[in-house]
Amino acid sequence: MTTDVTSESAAVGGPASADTDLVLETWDVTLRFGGLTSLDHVNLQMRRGEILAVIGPNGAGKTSLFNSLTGAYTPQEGKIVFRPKDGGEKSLLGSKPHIVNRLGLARTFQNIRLFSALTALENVKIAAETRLKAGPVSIMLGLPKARKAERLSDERAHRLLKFVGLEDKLNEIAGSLSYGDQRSLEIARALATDPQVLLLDEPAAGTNPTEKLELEGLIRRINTELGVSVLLIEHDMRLVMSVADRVMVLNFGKKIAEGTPSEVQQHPAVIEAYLGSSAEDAAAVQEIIAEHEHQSASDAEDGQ
Amino acid sequence: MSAVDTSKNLTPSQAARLRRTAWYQQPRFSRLWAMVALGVLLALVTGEQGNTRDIFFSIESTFTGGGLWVCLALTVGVWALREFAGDALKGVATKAKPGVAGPLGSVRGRIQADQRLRWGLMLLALVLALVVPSLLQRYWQTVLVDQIAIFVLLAIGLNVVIGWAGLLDLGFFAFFAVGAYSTAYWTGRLPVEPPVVLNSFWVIPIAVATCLLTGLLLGAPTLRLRGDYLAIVTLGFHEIIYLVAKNADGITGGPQGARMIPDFSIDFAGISYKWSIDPLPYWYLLVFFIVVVIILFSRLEHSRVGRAWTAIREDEIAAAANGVDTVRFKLMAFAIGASTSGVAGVVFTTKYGYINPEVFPLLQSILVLAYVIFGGMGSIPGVLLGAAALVWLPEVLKDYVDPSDRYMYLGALLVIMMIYRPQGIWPSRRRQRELKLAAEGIGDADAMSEPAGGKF
Amino acid sequence: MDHLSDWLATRLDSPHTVGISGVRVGDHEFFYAIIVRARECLVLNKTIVKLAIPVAVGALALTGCGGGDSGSGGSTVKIAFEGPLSGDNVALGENMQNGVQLAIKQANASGDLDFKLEYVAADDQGLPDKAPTAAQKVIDDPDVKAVVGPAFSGPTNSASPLYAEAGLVTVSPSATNPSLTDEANGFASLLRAVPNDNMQGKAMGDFFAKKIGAKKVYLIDDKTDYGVGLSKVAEETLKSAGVSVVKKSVPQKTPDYSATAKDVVNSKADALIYAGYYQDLAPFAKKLSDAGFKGAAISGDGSNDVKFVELAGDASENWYLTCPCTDATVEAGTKKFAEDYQKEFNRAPGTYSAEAYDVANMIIAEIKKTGGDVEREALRDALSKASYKGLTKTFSFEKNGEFKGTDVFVYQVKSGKIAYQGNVNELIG
Amino acid sequence: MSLQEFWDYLVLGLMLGSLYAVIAIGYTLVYGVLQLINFAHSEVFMMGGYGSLVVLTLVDPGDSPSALASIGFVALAMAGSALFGGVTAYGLEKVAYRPLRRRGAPRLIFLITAIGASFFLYNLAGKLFGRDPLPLPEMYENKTVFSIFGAGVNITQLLQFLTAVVMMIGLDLLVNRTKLGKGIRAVAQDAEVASLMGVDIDKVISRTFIIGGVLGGVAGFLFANLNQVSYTMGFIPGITAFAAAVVGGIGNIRGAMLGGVLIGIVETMTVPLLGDEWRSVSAMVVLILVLMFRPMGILGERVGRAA
Repeated sequence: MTTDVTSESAAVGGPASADTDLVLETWDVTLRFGGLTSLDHVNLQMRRGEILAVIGPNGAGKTSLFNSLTGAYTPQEGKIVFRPKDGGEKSLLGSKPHIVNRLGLARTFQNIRLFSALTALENVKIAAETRLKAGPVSIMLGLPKARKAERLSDERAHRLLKFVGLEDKLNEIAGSLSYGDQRSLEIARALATDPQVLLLDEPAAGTNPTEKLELEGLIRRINTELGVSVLLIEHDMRLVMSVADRVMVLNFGKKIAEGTPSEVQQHPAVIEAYLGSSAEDAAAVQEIIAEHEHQSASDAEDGQ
Repeated sequence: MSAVDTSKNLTPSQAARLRRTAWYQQPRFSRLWAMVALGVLLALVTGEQGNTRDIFFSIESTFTGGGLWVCLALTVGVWALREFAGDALKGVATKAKPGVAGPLGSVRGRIQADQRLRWGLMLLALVLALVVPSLLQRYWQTVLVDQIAIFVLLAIGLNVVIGWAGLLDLGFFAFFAVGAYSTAYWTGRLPVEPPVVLNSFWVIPIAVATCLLTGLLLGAPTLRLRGDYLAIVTLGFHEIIYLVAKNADGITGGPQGARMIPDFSIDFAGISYKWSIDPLPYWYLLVFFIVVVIILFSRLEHSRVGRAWTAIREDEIAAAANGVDTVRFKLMAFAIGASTSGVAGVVFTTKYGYINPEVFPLLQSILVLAYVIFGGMGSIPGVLLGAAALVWLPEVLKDYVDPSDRYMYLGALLVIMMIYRPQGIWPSRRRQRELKLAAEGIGDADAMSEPAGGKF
Repeated sequence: MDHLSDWLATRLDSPHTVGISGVRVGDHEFFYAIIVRARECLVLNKTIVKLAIPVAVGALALTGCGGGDSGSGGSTVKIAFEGPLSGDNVALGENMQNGVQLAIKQANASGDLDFKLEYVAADDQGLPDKAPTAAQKVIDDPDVKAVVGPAFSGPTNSASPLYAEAGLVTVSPSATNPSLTDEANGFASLLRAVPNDNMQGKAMGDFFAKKIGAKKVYLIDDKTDYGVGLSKVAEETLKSAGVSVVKKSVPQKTPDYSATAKDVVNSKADALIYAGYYQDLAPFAKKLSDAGFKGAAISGDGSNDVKFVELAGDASENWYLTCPCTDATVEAGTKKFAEDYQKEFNRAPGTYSAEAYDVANMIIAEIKKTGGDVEREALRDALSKASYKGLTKTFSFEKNGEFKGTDVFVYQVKSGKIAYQGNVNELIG
Repeated sequence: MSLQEFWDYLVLGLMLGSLYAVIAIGYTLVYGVLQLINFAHSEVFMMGGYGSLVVLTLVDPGDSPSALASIGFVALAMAGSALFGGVTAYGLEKVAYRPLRRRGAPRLIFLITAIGASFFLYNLAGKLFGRDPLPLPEMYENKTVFSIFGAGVNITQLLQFLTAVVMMIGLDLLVNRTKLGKGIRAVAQDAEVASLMGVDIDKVISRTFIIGGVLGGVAGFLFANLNQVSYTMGFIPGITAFAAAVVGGIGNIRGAMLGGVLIGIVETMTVPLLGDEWRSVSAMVVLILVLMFRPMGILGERVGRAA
């Protein structure tokens, strides 16, 4: 099931014109569950340093795509390639989740999955420590190596919690934090693994407008200050349109459009996908479109 | 019992509906029936021993004897008190409650909070553990060594697997068997000859290594499984190891076991000592091992390894997504946990000088698990207390009840304990939080709830 | 330690469980007693309780309290029985315990003792890992001068070093593993009051080879220490007599014996040996008869019990049963024993009841000679040289504690009765 | 092994397997609605055995009853075992599990409770009825009634097989056709949603326990009829049937039937091939192999990583 993740580009293959500036790339990824095709020949190209949003109606296959990228699912067909900063190519198809994470892809979950009985600090330390080497023997014997690792993870966790604004909630139990704080904590935990690509699964779900604004800023800061590419699944179009460099649209497991936010929102297939889904959605989408036209117009003005 | 709690908060409409039901269906009377049933059960439990000649003998004598009326009077009396003097009692209870539960909780809280106090107490405990046994009768010394200390070691090991890593292992005692049979093999007491015959002390590292290896072998094919599935497979492994010990006569000696396994002895750098039949030297040896294991393991608990285990226990999917190598850490838990049973197996075997497969029945695995949960899984002091208490209890019950009824009372105690104090005698803080969160519906308190693969 | 006070707290707290305490509990006021005792301990160790030490010391201190009173009164001599009084083999243990208790009761009632006999139970659950604790408890009581038991070979192996050290004599009416009397064990105070597996296994083999003239024997052991020991010797005996043997193991409590019975029939064996106990033989015998097995069948003293006939019904008909004991139904003494037993315990004597009764009486007889003032070692030495004619056989011992004598007798189930057939050595001529 | 022997053992295995299947259903039903291994189910089974013994001791079939009377005694014994099994299971749920459920206790706690209840029940049975095994009084002469592929089938085996089949069909109908069945399925799917839809969860769970208890009890009677009654009789068949339920895919009723039959056949086939002493080992090896390749059992849903 697991392919050799250390294999270099030769083993991975793919189009000869592989763009080394693409940090993450998939070709014809197809994932089926019994008779149901969840992902249908999905091609994705993500540039290093960009914020790419994946949108689509419910059941379009967004989370399936995430799960396929991070090793939770193994698609039956296709290729997934990750190109780390320091060169080379790694195939992600069928890799175990922790290997994918180690290569440099970290994720959050749609329904926040924290270690809820642990403190915020412990949550982040767990992730930070996966990059450190201290075996059980050196820990049991209390060797200097183990103590150093403990110190390093502590420092790193403190730094990241400060980065997401939870520096005064270090020792609170994760399960008793507010929803927004839990969201931030989950992002901090993902960042603690020192990723090159951060996959955020509907981070704005259930947050209030203020938190949304903070989140928007946080995503930008992650992208600019930490230099992490961000792949974002989101329903909140305002957030998508404001932070994403590019947008990819999935419907029924197929990619139906890709491009800058303004390109995508005028794409006929996208409009149809949203209009076709249900009456409520249609109304919402029209509202969204109207809103975005307005906004992109103002963006355009800003740009000038 | 549960009938008592069913209907405390009645809305007026519910109450109205209830008023229309027949009198015997009213909650008050259904509670009465429950108490009557409890009374009858109590009378049966405490009644005379039955007899296969006349299978109704015990039941008949219970129903014709006075015991039944005493039991019924008691339970119905309790019912009446609760129903008709309930408010008054409640007032007393609430007044009494902080007096009863409060200090215990606060003492534990203070101990857990204050580092220096904790060290002081541990030192005191150690001193007591070294001094007190020498004042005891030799019978209690034997109980301490042969039963309590051995099971404490085992429980500490199982605690790693289930309390920390959340892997439900119902076959833990099998590792003990592996340790014991390793000892018999390396001291040349099995039908198959070892390459060299070793002193029992040298068997310890070998037995630990063998157990580590067996832990890995057991773990590797089963780690994809979770919760209940892991439970039945580990149970199956125990059954297989037990039956191989029993059936492979040519290798293990079969049901007749291995005998004349030599005692520990050291003859090193001018120090020469031989452990023998006296339990005390074995006690000191075991205390040494227990202390070492506790020190090593508590370091692990508060390190990255312990945190990774907790992460796996709480949410394996999230742990893996954050780079925790779940397979490696699970195997580590299996292997490290198993290693203590290796030590226990060697000490046990040399102390007894004799083993046969009947020492390792499935029941023992289930009992060790019960000790860990009873004490408070995830917490080392809890596990120590749990194992000590539940091993000690049947020994002391011997004097008060018919010995063949001991496990009936033990079973009842387990049920009552799980209903009234599911976190165990001395729960770990993490565990307590998990239980609290689970009761509030946030997250799961153990790793048993998820099917293989996870919940996407 | 705080578990106890917690437990008490819940008990006192929740009215609907209070009922448990203070009830007449069979023969002991168990709960009341334990609460009182726990309170004593808690008071005694109040300081420790307060500190709630995170190591097993709590339990330690409690066990200290649990020890308590060893007996007093110079004119009391105690005889202990060690065997399975709980766990899976409790039925066998109770048979023996009753035998010992009956002997003690009768001796006390007879009025010709200058001292009072008391019974002490030591429950080893039939398991080697529980035996040393049980043994130590008995050893710690200075009034215990002799032990009947241990019942099983496994526990005998793990407990005998303790008895040897204490010089406390153990006379086992039922531990038959031949290796127990191996001098290298150093089980200096073990006397075996039963011929070991070698005798009976050989007798069974000889009986089939020479008396029945079996050509092919299907040999089953029950995977217990006892069954395996018997079948090993029987196999050797049969093979050396030129009989072909199919040796199989069918563990105790097998859920369905149909397949095994089918296998017996399919093997075309004309005779069957079952080395095990009646609890398992009975359902097996039924399945054998269902499967249409017609050959001769024999089992050992573990099955030589009226309960076998009761459990198996018609299927037990014509089964041979060996036993190192003489006929248990003919002699007047035995009959009286059975009646007394029935009266005392409201049930018929079972396997090893009479043997345990004999052994207890033998011990009592030796103690009587000393007038009650007896040292453990002296009693051990006296017993090892004694000869005593009991209901089941005449007991005397070799130097290594082995039972003296090799006589094995054959019985057969005839119209629902276990009928005496004769001494094996005489039958095979 | 000749072909004839193969058929012989196959038929025997099928008979034993049908018994395991009935016990396994008890585990799987409870697991379905509560996601709980009811470890005490083996004691429900044991109580069923005593139930039939008690009834038969009271009515006493005597020597060689007539054919009609035989049927009556079998029916009475079965009713007794169903009553004992049902009451035990009901009591278990009410006393031991319901308080835990109210509190939302984690399932590990249920497991320990179940173990405690199991200890309590079997030792109580030993105390009440004595600790020696007992045979069921003979209700009929165990003749061979017919043979398939040359393998004879006697009344005991036929009774076992027919009862199992009838009970399984009945259960299938009950679960799929009745209102209670709908409730059971709803609770199994999602208890929370079911309660929002107006299903009385307590009632459904309680009745599920009773159904499982009745099945377990009758299985206890069948086992007692095949072997004998003793207070420890539940342990080994209980573990085996539990393994069977898991092999079939725990929570899946048809899986439990399949698993039971499979384990029964594997155990029986072991006897001529490896010997009686290895039958549990081979059952456990089958269990482990099945779970290694299908972690949710044969008919269990496949969730998670697609291979």
